[in-house]
Amino acid sequence: MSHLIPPAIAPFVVPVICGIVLVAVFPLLAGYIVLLERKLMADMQARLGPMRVGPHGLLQPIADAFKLLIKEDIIPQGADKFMFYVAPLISVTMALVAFSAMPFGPVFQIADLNVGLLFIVAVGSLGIYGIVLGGWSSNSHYSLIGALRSAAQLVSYETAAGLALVSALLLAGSLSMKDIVQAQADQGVWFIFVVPIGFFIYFVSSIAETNRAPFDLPEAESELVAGYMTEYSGFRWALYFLAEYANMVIVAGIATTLFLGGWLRPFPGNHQHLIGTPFELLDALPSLLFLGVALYCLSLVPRQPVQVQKLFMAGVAGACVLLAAVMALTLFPPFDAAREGVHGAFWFMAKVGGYVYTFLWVRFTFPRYRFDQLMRLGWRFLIPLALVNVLVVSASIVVQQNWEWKHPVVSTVVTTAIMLAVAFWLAEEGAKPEPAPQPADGE
Amino acid sequence: MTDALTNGGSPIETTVLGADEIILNMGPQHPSTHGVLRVKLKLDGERVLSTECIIGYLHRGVEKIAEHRSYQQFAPYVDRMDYVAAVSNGLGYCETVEKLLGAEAPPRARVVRTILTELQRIASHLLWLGTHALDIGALTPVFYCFREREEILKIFEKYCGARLTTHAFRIGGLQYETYDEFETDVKRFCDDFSGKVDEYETLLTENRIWVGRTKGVGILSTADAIALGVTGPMLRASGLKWDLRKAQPYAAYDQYEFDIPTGKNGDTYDRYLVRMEEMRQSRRICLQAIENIPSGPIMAKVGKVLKPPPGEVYHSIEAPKGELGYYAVSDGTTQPYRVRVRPPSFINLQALDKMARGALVADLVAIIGTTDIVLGEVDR
Amino acid sequence: MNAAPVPADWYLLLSLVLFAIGVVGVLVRRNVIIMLMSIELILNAVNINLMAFSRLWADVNGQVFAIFIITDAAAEAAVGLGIILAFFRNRETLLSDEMDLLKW
Amino acid sequence: MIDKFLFLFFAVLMIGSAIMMVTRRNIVHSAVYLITTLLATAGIFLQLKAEFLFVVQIILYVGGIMVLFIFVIMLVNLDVAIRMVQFSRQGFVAGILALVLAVQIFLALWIGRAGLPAPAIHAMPPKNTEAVAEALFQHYMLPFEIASILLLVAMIGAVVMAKRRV
Repeated sequence: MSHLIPPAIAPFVVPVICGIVLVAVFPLLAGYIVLLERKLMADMQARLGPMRVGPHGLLQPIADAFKLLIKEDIIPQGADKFMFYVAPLISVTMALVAFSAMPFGPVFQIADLNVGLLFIVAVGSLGIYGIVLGGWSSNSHYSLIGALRSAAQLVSYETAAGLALVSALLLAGSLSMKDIVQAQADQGVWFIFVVPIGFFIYFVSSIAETNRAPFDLPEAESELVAGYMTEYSGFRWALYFLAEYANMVIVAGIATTLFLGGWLRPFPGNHQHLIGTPFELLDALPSLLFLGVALYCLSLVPRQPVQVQKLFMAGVAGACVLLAAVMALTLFPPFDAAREGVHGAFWFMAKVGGYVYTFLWVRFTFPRYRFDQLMRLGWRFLIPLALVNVLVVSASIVVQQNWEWKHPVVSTVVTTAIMLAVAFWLAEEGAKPEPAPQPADGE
Repeated sequence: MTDALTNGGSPIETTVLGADEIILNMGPQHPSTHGVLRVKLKLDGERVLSTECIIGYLHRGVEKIAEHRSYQQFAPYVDRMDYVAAVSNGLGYCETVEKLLGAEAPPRARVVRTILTELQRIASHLLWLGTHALDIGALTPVFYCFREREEILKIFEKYCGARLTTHAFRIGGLQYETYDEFETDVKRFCDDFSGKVDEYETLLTENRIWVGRTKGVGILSTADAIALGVTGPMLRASGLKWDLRKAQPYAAYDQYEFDIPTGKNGDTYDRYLVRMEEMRQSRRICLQAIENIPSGPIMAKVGKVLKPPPGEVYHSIEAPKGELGYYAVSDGTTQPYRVRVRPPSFINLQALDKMARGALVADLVAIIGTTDIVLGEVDR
Repeated sequence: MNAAPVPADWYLLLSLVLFAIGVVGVLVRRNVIIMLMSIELILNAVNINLMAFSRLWADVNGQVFAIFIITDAAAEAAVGLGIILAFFRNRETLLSDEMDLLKW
Repeated sequence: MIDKFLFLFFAVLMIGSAIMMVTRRNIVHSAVYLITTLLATAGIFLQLKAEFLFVVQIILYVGGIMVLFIFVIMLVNLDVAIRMVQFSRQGFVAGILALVLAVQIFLALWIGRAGLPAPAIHAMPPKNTEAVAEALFQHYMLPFEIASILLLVAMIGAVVMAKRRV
């Protein structure tokens, strides 16, 4: 088949297909992340969440998308129309472009750039223009304040996040996303276990960067109504939402690649075989997981009130069985090539899902920071901590390389202990009361 | 009906602005102004230079209506003032008219009134806690609070058929005898409830972000609180141990033991702690009262047509939000000559400017929340 | 991959045009912020030249200098915007020809 | 072929938005057009196979410096700023000056173009980032440090100047 494609176009075929798949699938995926969020929130808040559209609200995202599409598109008076139109597009485009260097698996990656990580960070940070310009063009105080807050917050936390990423980069020795994962496979350990503090810093800053609670000040509902999105409605508003969730997946993807071993399965060095079979025990995990979900869905079937819902639930169970079958099938030798791709994608998505789940969990638990507290946390705690982290980690690497230190575990424990001490010291310093703010002058 | 509430009585300058100053209009449609409060803010960046409350969007002329209704007919209207604490409003009004008549409710009625009012206090504080936490960004407590509040409303519904605007009491006592499982219901609620308060406290009290957002925010000194006429939990959080239930007992409060929690710093965090403790104390009162409800009639003999002798009377009770006072003047007819309400929210709201100056916009939201206002009562 | 790369003088012409536009911007506009932005444009034109020659001679030194120029642009923007902000606070204007006092 | 197409695309985008930037009345629009110009420049860098500079251009220029610009633009009172007269009366002189300058440089290029060697095809070292790092941290160590001091000075200066007088 490959001889049908002219050689000039050949290298573009797979990336273009991947790109189209991403752009087509992601909005749906984002819709389901929203549903997941609502369901989780409901569960933690002693209620049910969406239940009406489809069994357990499974069709809710589609209904929501349809509603948003047919909603009236309001443009406020005095708005800068052109900017108002373009701003959400900037946000969503930049978010989707950043996916192009994201390795969803050893196969499914649009472009493995030499500077992949920097590219993702750079393009991801461009989404800020969508926010700032949208806030400005709305001609509303709330929007403008939200936009300015957002800009200040993003710029500050990007520094901390970047420095946290450096600590993992030092270990990997490359900026290419693929090589970073490969480095973790070669060293046999996910970097989260080597630089846990770096992961922690990145986790906190990534929440702030994506404007999620408890750092959701740019869209703080109780203060700024909806921040930069206040004047947006309908589809444009949906685009902002799409960008927000895309950004969540991007930071989760970065964290997964750098700290959680990307598409590697847990214990990549463990080759224990399933008794009596040629399959590795851990390779069978995804199939078992999907089978479990399928069984759970089947157990729910009799409890559905309506015939259609029963059928739908059974269908979901069937789909899970199918996925399990695909996962199991790729274990067999003839499909060796596909195994890497399918299992890699599964593990990558599973890790991204876990990361996003933690985001949501944090959101439902904590109150919101105040703006000055947020800035203080960023500049007086995270950035110094990240700087020290880079120093300590690089020092430990130098020690390991030059003195032939043979105990990586010891060095990890020592660096982490040092970092924890620094973190607690910084936190103590930060907890000391500020000098009371001067009452505003001129009054 | 625009009423400017500012410290010192002078409306803020909105025409002369510095280079960095902007005017932000918060409300009357804003997620955290608790209804239709409109606050005009003068901001320097995000710092509040001054505030101006613009109220009256929910004005219904309750006091004027009173002059054209008989005493019994007016009773349901008071429920619509502080609509999240309707039972307390009703208690205040009924006791005022009873005082005007020179009548007194029988002991059984007084005890049942106490129980229902204390339940209402818990419900009101729960609503406050939920919305306050939501304002500060904690999404979850509001649902936990509503879960418990629902139990209280169920008791109200079983007792008098209404959940929100209950009209639970009548002038002279009660209209309805308690229902059969009233005692067990209240007891079950009280038994569950102490664990639930601990649950809310687990979520918030020690939370660094919560403490950071509330401690030292919106400080109101004791002197300021007294000067501004602030009452209720806000006054107690400022350090003054003043509770009408102890100071001039009404209903059956003189029979029960309870503590009056007070704060030290008068900040938002102290007000939070005081209200949390008040919920516990209310539960304690309910438990004591439910043990021993005296038997006997539930209605004093006041007659079908109320014609109080000419005269005037002021009576106040400790509503969940502060001192709720009714001043009624009778000219000897079946309709009051004048009824004046001293709503706690309205007067507590005056402290807003004092607390908000120099704070950030985010603090202002916390401060409005901690004032615990209900616009139905502010505007009447 | 492709037999005919872009001739080097195309880059130089592009950089020339950009440079000229930048110069016009600095001279014609009265708004200091836009003047500052035009200067950024000029710096960019220089960068394109450096990069083109770096490619031409297959030598990364040009890229290193481009990094220095970007650094310089960042410093310049920070200080320049600081001055503009201070100026605006005091004089409520952004026009270059109203900046006619050395001290206020 | 593709190279030329990419170059032309980015070049046209760049020049077009540069002209727009200089001519817009509204500062925010100007800034947005400048951002477009800078992004197109980044595209040209990529087309020149300088991946590292491409990313640096986006992160520093577009993601850093221009955010600063936009931030300041929004801090100063826009309504006031837009109503001011935007163009000075020296447009004619400026045009002539710029033209003369352009012609001079163009002539210089035209005369010297014979000296330009044929474009190298595969000459760039494959690992661009490593090469840049090598040059930056080995040959240009001292300038690098000086640049960092320059940044420090600029930072302190900006903080001092932007600080409100209390």
